[in-house]
Amino acid sequence: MPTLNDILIMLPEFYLVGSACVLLLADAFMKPTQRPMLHWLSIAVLLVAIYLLVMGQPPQSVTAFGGMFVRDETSEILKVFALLTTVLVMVYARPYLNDRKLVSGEFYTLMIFAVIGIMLLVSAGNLVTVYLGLELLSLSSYALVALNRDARLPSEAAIKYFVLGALASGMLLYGMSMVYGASGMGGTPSLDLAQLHNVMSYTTSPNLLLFGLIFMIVGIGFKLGAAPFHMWIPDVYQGAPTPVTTFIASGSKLAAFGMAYRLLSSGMGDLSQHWQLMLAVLAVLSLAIGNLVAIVQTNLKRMLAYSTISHMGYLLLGLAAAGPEGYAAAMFYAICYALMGVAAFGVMLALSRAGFECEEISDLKGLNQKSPWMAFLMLLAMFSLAGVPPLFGFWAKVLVLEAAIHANMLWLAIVGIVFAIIGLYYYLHVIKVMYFDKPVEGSVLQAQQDKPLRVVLSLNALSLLVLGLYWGPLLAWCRHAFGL
Amino acid sequence: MFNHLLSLLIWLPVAGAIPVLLAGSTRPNLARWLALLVAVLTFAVSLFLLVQYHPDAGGMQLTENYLWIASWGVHYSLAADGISVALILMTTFVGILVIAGAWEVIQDKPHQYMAAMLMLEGLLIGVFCATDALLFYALFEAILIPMFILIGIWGGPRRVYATLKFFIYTFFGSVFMLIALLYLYQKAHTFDLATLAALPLTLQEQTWIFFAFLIAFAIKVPMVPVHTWLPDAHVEAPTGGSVVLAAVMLKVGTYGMLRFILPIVPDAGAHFAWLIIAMSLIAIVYIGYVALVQEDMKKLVAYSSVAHMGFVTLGIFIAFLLVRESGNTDMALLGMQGAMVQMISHGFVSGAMFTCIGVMYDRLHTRQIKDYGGVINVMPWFGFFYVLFAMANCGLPGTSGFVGEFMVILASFAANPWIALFAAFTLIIGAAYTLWLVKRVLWGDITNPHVAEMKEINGRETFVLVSFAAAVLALGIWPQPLVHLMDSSVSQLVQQLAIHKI
Amino acid sequence: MITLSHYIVLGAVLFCIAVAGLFINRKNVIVLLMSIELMLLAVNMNFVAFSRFLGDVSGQVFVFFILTVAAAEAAIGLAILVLLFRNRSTINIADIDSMKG
Amino acid sequence: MGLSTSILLTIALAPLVGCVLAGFLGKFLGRAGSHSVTILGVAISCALSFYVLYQLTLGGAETYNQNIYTWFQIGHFNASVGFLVDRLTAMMLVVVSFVSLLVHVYTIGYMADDDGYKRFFSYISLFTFSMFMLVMSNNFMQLFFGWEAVGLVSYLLIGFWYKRPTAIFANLKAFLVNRVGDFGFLLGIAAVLYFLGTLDYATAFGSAPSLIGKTLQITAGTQWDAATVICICLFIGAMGKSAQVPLHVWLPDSMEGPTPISALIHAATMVTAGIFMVARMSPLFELSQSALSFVMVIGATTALFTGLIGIVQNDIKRVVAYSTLSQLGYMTVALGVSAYSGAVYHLMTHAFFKALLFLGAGSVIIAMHHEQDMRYMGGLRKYMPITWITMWIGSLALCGVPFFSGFYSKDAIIEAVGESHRWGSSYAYFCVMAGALVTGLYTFRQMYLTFHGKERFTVVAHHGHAHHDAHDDHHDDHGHHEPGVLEHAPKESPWVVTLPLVLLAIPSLLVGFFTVGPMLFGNWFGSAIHVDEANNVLAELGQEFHGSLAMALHGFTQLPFFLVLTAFAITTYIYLFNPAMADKIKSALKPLWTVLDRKYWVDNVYFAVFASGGVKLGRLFWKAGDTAVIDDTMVNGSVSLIHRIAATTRRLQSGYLYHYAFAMILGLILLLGGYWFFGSGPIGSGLVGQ
Repeated sequence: MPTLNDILIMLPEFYLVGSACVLLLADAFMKPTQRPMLHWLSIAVLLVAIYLLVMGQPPQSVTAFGGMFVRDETSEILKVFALLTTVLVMVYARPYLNDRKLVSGEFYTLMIFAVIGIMLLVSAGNLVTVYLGLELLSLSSYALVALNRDARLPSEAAIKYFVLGALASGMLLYGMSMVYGASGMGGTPSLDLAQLHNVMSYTTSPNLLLFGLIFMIVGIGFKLGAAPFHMWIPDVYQGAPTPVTTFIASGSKLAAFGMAYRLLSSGMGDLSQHWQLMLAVLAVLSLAIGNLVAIVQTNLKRMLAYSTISHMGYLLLGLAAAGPEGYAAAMFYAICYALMGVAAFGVMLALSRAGFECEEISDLKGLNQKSPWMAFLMLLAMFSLAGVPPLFGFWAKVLVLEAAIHANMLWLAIVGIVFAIIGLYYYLHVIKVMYFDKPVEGSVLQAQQDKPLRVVLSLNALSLLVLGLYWGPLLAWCRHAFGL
Repeated sequence: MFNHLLSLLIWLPVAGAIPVLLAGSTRPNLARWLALLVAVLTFAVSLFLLVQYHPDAGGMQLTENYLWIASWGVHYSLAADGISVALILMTTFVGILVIAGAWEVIQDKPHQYMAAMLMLEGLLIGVFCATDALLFYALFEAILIPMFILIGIWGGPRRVYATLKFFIYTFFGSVFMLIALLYLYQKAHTFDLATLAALPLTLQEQTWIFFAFLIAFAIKVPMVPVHTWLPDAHVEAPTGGSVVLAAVMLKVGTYGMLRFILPIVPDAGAHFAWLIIAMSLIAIVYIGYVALVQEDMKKLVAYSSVAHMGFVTLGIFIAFLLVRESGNTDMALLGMQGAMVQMISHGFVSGAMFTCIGVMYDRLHTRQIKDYGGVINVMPWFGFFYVLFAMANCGLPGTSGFVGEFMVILASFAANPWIALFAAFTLIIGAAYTLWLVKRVLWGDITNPHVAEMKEINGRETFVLVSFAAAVLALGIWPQPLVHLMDSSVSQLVQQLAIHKI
Repeated sequence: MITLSHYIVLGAVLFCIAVAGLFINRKNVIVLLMSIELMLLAVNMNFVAFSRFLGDVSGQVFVFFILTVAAAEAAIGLAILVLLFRNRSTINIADIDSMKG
Repeated sequence: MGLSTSILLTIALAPLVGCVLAGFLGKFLGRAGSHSVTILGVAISCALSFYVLYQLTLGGAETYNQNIYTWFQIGHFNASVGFLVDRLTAMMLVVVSFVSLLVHVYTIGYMADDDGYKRFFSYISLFTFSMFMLVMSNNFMQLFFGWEAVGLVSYLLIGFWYKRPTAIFANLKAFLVNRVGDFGFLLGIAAVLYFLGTLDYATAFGSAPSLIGKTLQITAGTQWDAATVICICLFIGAMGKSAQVPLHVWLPDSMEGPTPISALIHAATMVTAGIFMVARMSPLFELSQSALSFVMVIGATTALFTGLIGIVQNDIKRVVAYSTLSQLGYMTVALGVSAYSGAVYHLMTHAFFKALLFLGAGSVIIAMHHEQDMRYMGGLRKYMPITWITMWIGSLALCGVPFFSGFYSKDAIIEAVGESHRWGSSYAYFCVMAGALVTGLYTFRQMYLTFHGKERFTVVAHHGHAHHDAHDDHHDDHGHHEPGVLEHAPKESPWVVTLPLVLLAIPSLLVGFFTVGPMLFGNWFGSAIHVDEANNVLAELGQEFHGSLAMALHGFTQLPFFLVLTAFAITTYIYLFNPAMADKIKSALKPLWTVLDRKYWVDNVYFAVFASGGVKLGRLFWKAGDTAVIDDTMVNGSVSLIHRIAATTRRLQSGYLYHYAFAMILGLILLLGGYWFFGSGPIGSGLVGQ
């Protein structure tokens, strides 16, 4: 029987579910004129959730519902940043939704449900929880992508996302079933990650287990968007409404890392020398495809999509290291990437308006003349993504590279660094367009006047600089989460 | 203030850039004056280095050390020895001159220009006094950002190509250095340069690390064959950009060699000294010929910069040869000192040359040599400076250009007469390309009617040129103060060369 | 006598059919949804078989969750399908390629 | 009593001060102001130089050798700026400052209507300063400083009329050819430092004997004698400065500079720096017979063959220029036979009469309105008697007619070469002997063409733009009025021009007679010049020396004098009595004449090989090396390669759902297969590395 303690451990999640339902009802009974309130309401809800998380943080790792749900520092950090980025997304989304008359309850509730999915996923202690969290996140995301019902691209993006996502989760499940079976051969079958940890030591059919592992890696790879399971990323990023893209690029990447960590480290930790190489292969492919194809993109969202792929490659560098340092570095990278991505898309949101999506790179021509501040923020985001010191992104890269070298995978680090050089090119290209090109005649380029957006966006982008100058505490936090 | 002199020097211009930026395009003159004020202040502060640094004591002084990233043992640690002090002083000095030089030349967003310049200055100073490898690396890379902006916004027609080439080329080199540093971190668990210097490494490790460092610094210097970014960058860069690029940024490469290759991988360094010496000699002879046929003044001077930096690398690695093979410490000292003096001298000379070209460009808006001719007829005073700097550029005794080359050639003869033979070839080829340029630009009768309308240099330009001239002559007539400033540091470097790590 | 392996093989076959349906079929999105269902059923088959033969109930519990989620998934899938049809009046997969490269 | 540092500093710096004042404050000083400050400066130096000379000869002052300040101090190696003043230096000081002073005065007249008046004075003062630094130096480093500094001023002065294409070509050429010499010189200095461990004269010469037996590893197996390497390298420097074959090509072109410069720099002082340097280095050169032979052969070649070119020149200044080359050859030969004091002695006498000849030529040129071609002169003696007489004195001195100063120095050199038994001395003896004849030929030819015979110019009435020609047309060679036509008759130059002529004529006439005894045979230079007993030919000559009178009388019976007489006879016949003869001979000896007129094609070869060749090479390097290989292939090539790869890779993203699904399946298969083959196998574990 669930005890009160279980409830308390999962309080933030329960609270969010509750408030999500409340928002849904509120939306139903609201006059259209009051709708804008939803915005601030949902932001408030998320902030309270963060508060609950931080306040209720247990001194050490605890589990609820018989190990279905694990609440440790790792999940804590991931949740906090997931919520934080979601808040940013909502703030940036407001003018966008207003301009396009998309303000509706669904957006906010779906976002919150997706966040709940993330939170479940990152603190899953059991294959079932993993699956449920994943689906909750995915289904909400599918719906969010199709939010703008009347546009062509979103529906195409949605269907592609949906089908491929379903395929991926199917494979994940198939893998889970094999792992479950393998765990039963010569021992007590279990879905509990903690118990699966040592299956390898006793199972009579290790191949079954390893097949299961591989299928699960496919699922993880899809969620991360690592090549060759990346095909959905460019189309979905481009097709989805920019706020949703922003969310997918930030929050769900944290979730993906959480999922990978749970399944691979907590679950399949014993098999690390097997999956290390697989992840390394995925990393190399992602670095290559992401960086190369990004060069030839003209659509900013699509370019950023490919850059995401390459960044997941770097994240995999850390995971492939398969050690506490590696996980810490990877988590640091995930957080860093979330912040950078939100900032980059945020600038796009700030510049776009009804009839002008500001999606093409060429749309940014002469931004430095039009609004130097926005250009500067974008510059920070771009240099950070490119990994140029002293910005945040550089240190994240250094950490994963160090992790790879630490795990005696120097070759992987060198591959990573080489593709960093290629990657540099397209980020610089964006800056070139903003700073060195003259604005086109009659360009409607100008920043949204929405105060919250401007302030929060500035803080977000500047945080890349500040964290770049002083990233010690965050790193310490990440390392502490993995007992370093 | 004196306990944090170096921090002050780094952050004063960087922080100063912010008000300049805020002064905004609406009040360009305010921005200009602010920038000048900051630059002058920085220079004034840097003068205190001379008071605070004790040449005879030697070693790293004015140390600042704070734990920066605890979990990684990265330190914010600064210190300066004679070489750093000299380079920092040069940086701050040039800093004033580029700000003054850009005064009304830059009309488009002057505040951004000045801010970028100040940022650049601060970061460069940081590079010259960072004693933590990771801090050094961060600054080393960070200087690319303002320079990228400077060339990209205020540059010439092909600025985009040039600036992208410059950025990616340099970045390409330095990432391998990063890998090397991380590898060292695996062994030493710190980035502190002093500790890394004491770290024992096998020759194989040293070789890999050596080449990782080399590609980073060789591109920055730049050495043949990875020099081609420099002419493009120079041609397209605005005058101020070229001046800083040539005068200060190139030195970052050679300075890096001193701080990384010499102490950390001395054996590999000695092992491959022949390679660097060969590259340097190629730079001196081959690039000399290439410079001879340039049609663009800036390109010509850019190539001559490559040739002159060849003397710096030559001097450094000649010292390797002398110490390791003949144990001739005196000559090694001479070579190393020559390299150092050459660094400083080239800073002033090339800076001055680019300023001169800028002065002409502002009047005629072309850098093609063929468009000029007989400039002396209309700008006699300018002509005086131009000839002076040209002479310094071809190493005339009495100018700073002579001192370094003289020392390096003398030292290299002791290592091997053939090296000296090729190095001394610069006397001929250097004079050839420089004076042929002077002949075509300055002398002769006026052929292009626009030249006839060129105005004599104004007060501001005179100030800039006079300052450069003063520096060039002072160093040429009495180098001893500079030599003494760096002497103890240089001898320590030379002693380090003798230490085997295997 | 039907052993565990028979069920596993059946599951594998079903799974392969489903996967094949996903990328061989170039006509109709509906078929895709069906294949997805089939895939989940294959998974369920595995779980049930394992839990039956290994004498552990949790597998079957998982199956219930999967079925439920599958229903939700199908719902969303159909919704998107409707949307797609409304926006471009076709559900032919070969036509859905306006985003590429 | 000794020499005080302050005096020497004043000698050196007074002209520099004049230079700076005239150069930077010229606007305020005005023309008169500028020339007075500079003249004052040089006058002070001149007076003090005489004082120094007096002190060292009669005042019994010790040789002065002190460092003024430390240039730099590295390890045990100290480079300083300092003065070494012994009799050799003192003699040079006097020669330099005296000629320089006279040239300053002369310039007032010669440049009277030139726009660059103040600049010119500033330059020549700067030159005087540099020359002082060169001769007073007590170490190689400072010597090199002065060496290059005089080169700079020479560069500036040859290109003084910077509008003339020929002038700015000549000055570039001069500088570069000198740089070739300096290239060797610098290597020599480096070798000195390497072998002797110091650049200070006294110390270096002190330890010079230690060079014996030392060798320099050139390639594995080949060892070169250290002393020879050092001396030849140093001498290459001298070849550049003193225009010895094959580095002589710059000197004739340097005549593009104003005549006073030709007199001061390219005849009297700078070009003799090389001679001075070798004499100064005598302790080193004495160590290498082979180096001295090299010196002698080079000198002898220069002496004869450049003299021959002089015969066919028509430009009055060029004749003198070639005679200068030839005379420098004589000095070099003297060095080659270890007759250093002979060389230096000839340097001094030559300085006087050659300066005289140049200034005289200049005076003629003024009179002819900057017409320099002798074919349009003739019969000038009645217009300008002073110039005529003084130039005859100079010419006779040049030819070495007994009693004239030139005789004593030149005859001594010829005798010394005769005495020498060094390898190649017979060739040298022939050259210098033949040279005597050649000297006579071109000298008398020049005098006749200029001052005698009938006038080959016409004076037409003063027309339109005539007057302004008078001052602009220094710049382009007497531009647009046809040659040989003057606006008004030539007349004697003003006193500022003639006075120096007279003042130079006196020493040209007398200095030899009074100084030959002590300076040549009396070991007057003392320790300044070191000669091994074995090589000391002058000492042997000294045996037969019974006073300058006897020597002169004896000179009338010697071969050189008869050669000069022959030359006199020939030229007198041709140019005075049978002018048509000249052309007949010319056509008769057409091939020979062409060879000489083309200067043995040396210039053409150099230009083709070094100038255009260098440019071609550079273009090749640039286009093929930098542009083609490095930039286009490696840099941009790799970029475009990446672009192409990217362009193809993007096609994988076909947009079709089933392709995407298929890609995922492929990925799955990849992982399965990869695991199956080497997931945990050797390769895998190798890549993962436990």
